[in-house]
Amino acid sequence: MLVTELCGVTLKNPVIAASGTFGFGKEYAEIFDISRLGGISSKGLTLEPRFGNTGERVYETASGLINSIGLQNPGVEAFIKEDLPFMQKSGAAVIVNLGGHDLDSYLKGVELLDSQDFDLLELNISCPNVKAGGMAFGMEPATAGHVVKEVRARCHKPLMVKLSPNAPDLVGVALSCQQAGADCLSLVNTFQGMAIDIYRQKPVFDNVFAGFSGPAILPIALRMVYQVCAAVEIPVVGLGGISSAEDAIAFMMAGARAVQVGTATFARPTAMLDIIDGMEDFCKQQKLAHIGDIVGAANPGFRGRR
Amino acid sequence: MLVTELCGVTLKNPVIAASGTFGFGKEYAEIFDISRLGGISSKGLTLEPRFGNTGERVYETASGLINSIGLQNPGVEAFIKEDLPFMQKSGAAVIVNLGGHDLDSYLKGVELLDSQDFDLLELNISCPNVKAGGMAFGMEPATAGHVVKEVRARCHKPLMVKLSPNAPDLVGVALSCQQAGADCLSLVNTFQGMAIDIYRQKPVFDNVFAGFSGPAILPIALRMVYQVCAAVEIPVVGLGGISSAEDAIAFMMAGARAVQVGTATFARPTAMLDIIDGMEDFCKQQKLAHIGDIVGAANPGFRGRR
Amino acid sequence: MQSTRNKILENTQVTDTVYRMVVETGTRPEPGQFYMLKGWGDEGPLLARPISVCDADGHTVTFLYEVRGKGTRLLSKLRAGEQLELTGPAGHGFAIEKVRGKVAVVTGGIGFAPMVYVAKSLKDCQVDFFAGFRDASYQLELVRPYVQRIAVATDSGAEGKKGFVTDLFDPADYDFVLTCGPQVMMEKLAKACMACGTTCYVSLERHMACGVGACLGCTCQTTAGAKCVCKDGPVFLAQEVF
Amino acid sequence: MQSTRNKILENTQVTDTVYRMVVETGTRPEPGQFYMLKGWGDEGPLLARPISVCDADGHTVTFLYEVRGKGTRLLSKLRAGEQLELTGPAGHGFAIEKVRGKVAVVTGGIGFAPMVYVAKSLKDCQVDFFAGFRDASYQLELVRPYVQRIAVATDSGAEGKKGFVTDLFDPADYDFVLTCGPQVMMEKLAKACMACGTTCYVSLERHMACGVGACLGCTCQTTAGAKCVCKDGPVFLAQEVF
Ligand SMILES: Cc1cc2nc3c(=O)[nH]c(=O)nc-3n(C[C@H](O)[C@H](O)[C@H](O)COP(=O)(O)OP(=O)(O)OC[C@H]3O[C@@H](n4cnc5c(N)ncnc54)[C@H](O)[C@@H]3O)c2cc1C
Ligand SMILES: Cc1cc2nc3c(=O)[nH]c(=O)nc-3n(C[C@H](O)[C@H](O)[C@H](O)COP(=O)(O)OP(=O)(O)OC[C@H]3O[C@@H](n4cnc5c(N)ncnc54)[C@H](O)[C@@H]3O)c2cc1C
Ligand SMILES: Cc1cc2nc3c(=O)[nH]c(=O)nc-3n(C[C@H](O)[C@H](O)[C@H](O)COP(=O)(O)O)c2cc1C
Ligand SMILES: Cc1cc2nc3c(=O)[nH]c(=O)nc-3n(C[C@H](O)[C@H](O)[C@H](O)COP(=O)(O)O)c2cc1C
Ligand code: FES
Ligand code: FES
Repeated sequence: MLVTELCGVTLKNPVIAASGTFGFGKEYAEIFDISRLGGISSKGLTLEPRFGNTGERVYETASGLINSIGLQNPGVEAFIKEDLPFMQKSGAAVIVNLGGHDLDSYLKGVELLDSQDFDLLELNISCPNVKAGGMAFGMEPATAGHVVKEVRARCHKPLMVKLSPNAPDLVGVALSCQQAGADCLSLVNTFQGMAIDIYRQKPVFDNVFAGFSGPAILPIALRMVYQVCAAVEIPVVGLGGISSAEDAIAFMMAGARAVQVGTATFARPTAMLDIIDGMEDFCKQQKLAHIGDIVGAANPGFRGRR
Repeated sequence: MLVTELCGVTLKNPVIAASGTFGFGKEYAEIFDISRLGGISSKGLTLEPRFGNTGERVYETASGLINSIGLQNPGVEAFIKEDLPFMQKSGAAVIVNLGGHDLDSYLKGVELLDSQDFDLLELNISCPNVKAGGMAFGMEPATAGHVVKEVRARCHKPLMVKLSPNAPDLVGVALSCQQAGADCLSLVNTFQGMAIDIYRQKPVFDNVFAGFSGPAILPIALRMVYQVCAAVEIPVVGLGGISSAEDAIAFMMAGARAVQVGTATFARPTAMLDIIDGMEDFCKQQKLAHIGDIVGAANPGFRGRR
Repeated sequence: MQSTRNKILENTQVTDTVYRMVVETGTRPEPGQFYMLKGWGDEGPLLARPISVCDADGHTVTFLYEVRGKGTRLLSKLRAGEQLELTGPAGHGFAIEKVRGKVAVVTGGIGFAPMVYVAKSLKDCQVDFFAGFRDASYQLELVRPYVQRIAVATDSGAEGKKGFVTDLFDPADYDFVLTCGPQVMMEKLAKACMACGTTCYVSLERHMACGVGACLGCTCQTTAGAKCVCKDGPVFLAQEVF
Repeated sequence: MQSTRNKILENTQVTDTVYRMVVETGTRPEPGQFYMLKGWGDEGPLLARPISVCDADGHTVTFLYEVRGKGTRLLSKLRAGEQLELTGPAGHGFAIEKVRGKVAVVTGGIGFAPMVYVAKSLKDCQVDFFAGFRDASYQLELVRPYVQRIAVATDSGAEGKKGFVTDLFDPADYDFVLTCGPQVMMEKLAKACMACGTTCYVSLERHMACGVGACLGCTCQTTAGAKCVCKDGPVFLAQEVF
């Protein structure tokens, strides 16, 4: 009832753990049965290991979270050796999320990864926290198209490109990625936000701006998914603030083939299981043979396939 | 301690009721002493009366509100006759908020208003809900500059221009408004958001997209105010999700000379009084002679005056 | 109208989903008015929830409410002694001083709540009370002292007559019909009343943000132009709105 | 580690701002471990709050917490019988099986909480307990059975010695120092211990989002590279982190 096909990959259900919010799956595997998930997107990797940003890294806001992790990660090589094997055994579809600070670092990363065994590559051109996150690439249609095209040429896995809600012309970036050969898109990454410590009279984060996520952003993220789904034909994976089955279903009705859940997992580790169960209940209650039947149902301009 | 000067207008304190959330002051005057406010910005006016949008008009989200009022208003002439006199007697600075669907309707509106007795004109080039809201003008530096310049030439009141957070190049729009003669800027208006009714498989709002406000948006609004304050020299009035004195102080430290409060008033009618009292307590506790001393304190790039 | 913090004197469960809350306040609302209720601080839904006055005596106001979502669920968890933020009394109620003669009070579901206070406040009238519920009635004892007759309809037929509350009587037999309930039921009833010349007042429901007339979120189109349900209503003359 | 809903058996006020909560759970955490607590649904702060184990007996876990902001204020309002969402036990505690001989347990403010369970769990040691508070001590009776000596310092001098808790003793007199409190106090103490060769374990505090090692929001730089306070800590050997 929930089985979903995404670029030739079969997901048990359309619920994927979002990059950077689920590590490589190990921590949450101690808490619940992660094989029930549709997929897991790895912590964002870079070619070289990174310590990440200094100073405060997380700050709670009204129904939201601002983070300045700065892509702390062990680097692609260590990941392949130490973390990928665990992900392969998780029972969920394996998505590897890759960032980069220049074209070369993306391409070297892809080269190392391409021969490995996993399901989808998620190209992160949208992390607002560091240059290495590639948001610079994700801001303009032309630069986004360029990096996607080069990666596409060297990557034999299905390619998902993760878009930034901070792009001035998001639909343009989406179209450009499709044109350049992306197999599907995921959106949104975090919004650029900030917080000020009024007692220290300073921004909370050393980097001043940081990435904003969680239920607070849902109305904007949903609007963006709706707009992109009315423009592109490739599948879209929707995310941004999803914390309940109702939220996930709304994204699918906007046109998303699958969804990712990030911050909500921090708030309740088993949130994704509740979302999966809730989707199944919804199908039964609404007499839907398949959750895929609702994809794009609320979006008259939906251009994808169901 | 809280007295604030804004474009030559003296405000008792830096707290202004945001347009569209306070009517013309009458309703809340029944509930609290509105003369305690620094200022009141009127419901957004248009030259002609408007019924506004059909269908659902308000929808609550996690710490946020989406509205699709669509500038329901009595029109400039009826406002001058029936509502302005009340605002003039309110004891707070009177700000008249004006929208328009084309240059001509803005200019005719300004012409009718200019000879009236009020303190500031707030030019709304940012309402996302209707063409008449002028968001079309607020999206690009060139069109924004054009309408501001034409209005400036016909307006003898201090001119505040209200910016849209949906503008792809917000700083460019801000600079262009300054260049065109705006005396100050207010930001942000509502973000474009949406909601889906999953049981009807339809967008909640007849217009699909609507304006998103409230505590949820604060981290993005604060970031935008910080960026604009590092670019322009004219005073900035900050708003977007403010619901406590701490929030208001954060916007001022980002560089805002004054603040506006919208959605929080719905949540608690006396929210602005608590904010004013809280600002005063903060000054005492931090031994500040004047609240203005903190303006821009957390923004090294702040280009305005204190 | 005021915005105050008031002490909860009682908050008891009446049925599976319905609760009754008594709050300390000296204000005397009109029948059909409502308050915006908030029983949580910044943690909890952003907006207050509109709930009608079910009873009032100059010292207390009673609310009868159904748990539908987050806000009403949080209300149901409050206990005697805790504080409630109240804004109101809001809106215009039933113009009961104009109501005379034979009166039918007609309710559907939790639309029952305001009509308790309405039935109690009517003077010099013969009142018949028609109440529709899903499966079972509740709190009818609150109206019994004030009315001549009570008749119940339920969707399931488990109590009273199975079917629509509007099938329990003929509006033509009454001088006035006062009603609160689902929009479809009220619309049907209003049209029947207009057809036979019976004066009908309806109490409308809209999603509300401010509840005081400031946000224009609850506008409805009337014969006299756009009106706020919260400030100009919630009670309207049937022909103004249907 | 588990994520469960547990019944609250007790939640009582201990001082103006400090509460003690007893929760039903069969897990046996290590001393120095903590749980992520959430006592509200979607209404309330987004994230759970990290609170250390103050006591545990195989049937229940006790928390001692100070109300600082929204989350802890909401926790303080919960009542016996209500449910608490718990994720844990999280992190690595004090390696008490390695601790022997003369031990100083040193606490500042609410850093007292985890050290109760630590003092209780130490075996075959002579334990002196040094506790710093703002104005007055609380709950010292919880540790008294397990320690040789208790000494108190307060900022105001209202109880015990006026001044820093670190002025109450000389680290050189001890084999081990175990501490939890404000970062500045722990840093000072850690440096004094390192100077005189006393083994010192510190329990760090960081803002946390997930509490399980998934978000990398609580990273600290150690001699062994970047570590998560929530997963690799909160307890570290002093020389690893200072
Ligand atoms: C003037 C007026 C008087 C009312 N009097 C009573 C009363 O006496 N007793 C009573 O039980 N209910 C009354 N209601 C309805 C009550 O306000 C809603 O049930 C309540 O706001 C739902 O809030 P929630 O957070 O529990 O639900 P939500 O989680 O917000 O939503 C649950 C459901 O309730 C609907 N809903 C949400 N907000 C409103 C709203 N503002 N108005 C109508 N429906 C809404 C939603 O569409 C949804 O279907 C009244 C409504 C109005 C407008
Ligand atoms: C491993 C660990 C164990 C802890 N054990 C205890 C304990 O046993 N008893 C106890 O009273 N407190 C303990 N704390 C501190 C407790 O987690 C915070 O006081 C609490 O999270 C504040 O939440 P709030 O919503 O009440 O405050 P907020 O409104 O979130 O903030 C109020 C103040 O608390 C600070 N704060 C907020 N979140 C955290 C956080 N995650 N860590 C540290 N400071 C924070 C804020 O900077 C602010 O100054 C522990 C913290 C950690 C990291
Ligand atoms: C702590 C944290 C770390 C994140 N790290 C990454 C990352 O490494 N790569 C990436 O593509 N997105 C990263 N994200 C973004 C999320 O994957 C997701 O796009 C975003 O949080 C919006 O979804 P949500 O509201 O469900 O959290 C991170 C988000 C958070 C909160
Ligand atoms: C119901 C509603 C109506 C609004 N109407 C107007 C308007 O007429 N003109 C305008 O400039 N802004 C209007 N706004 C935007 C607010 O003035 C403000 O810019 C926005 O809500 C962000 O501030 P807040 O988060 O404090 O509400 C409206 C906002 C709301 C919620
Ligand atoms: S709810 Fe705001 S005007 Fe009626
Ligand atoms: S709090 Fe998430 S890794 Fe420590």
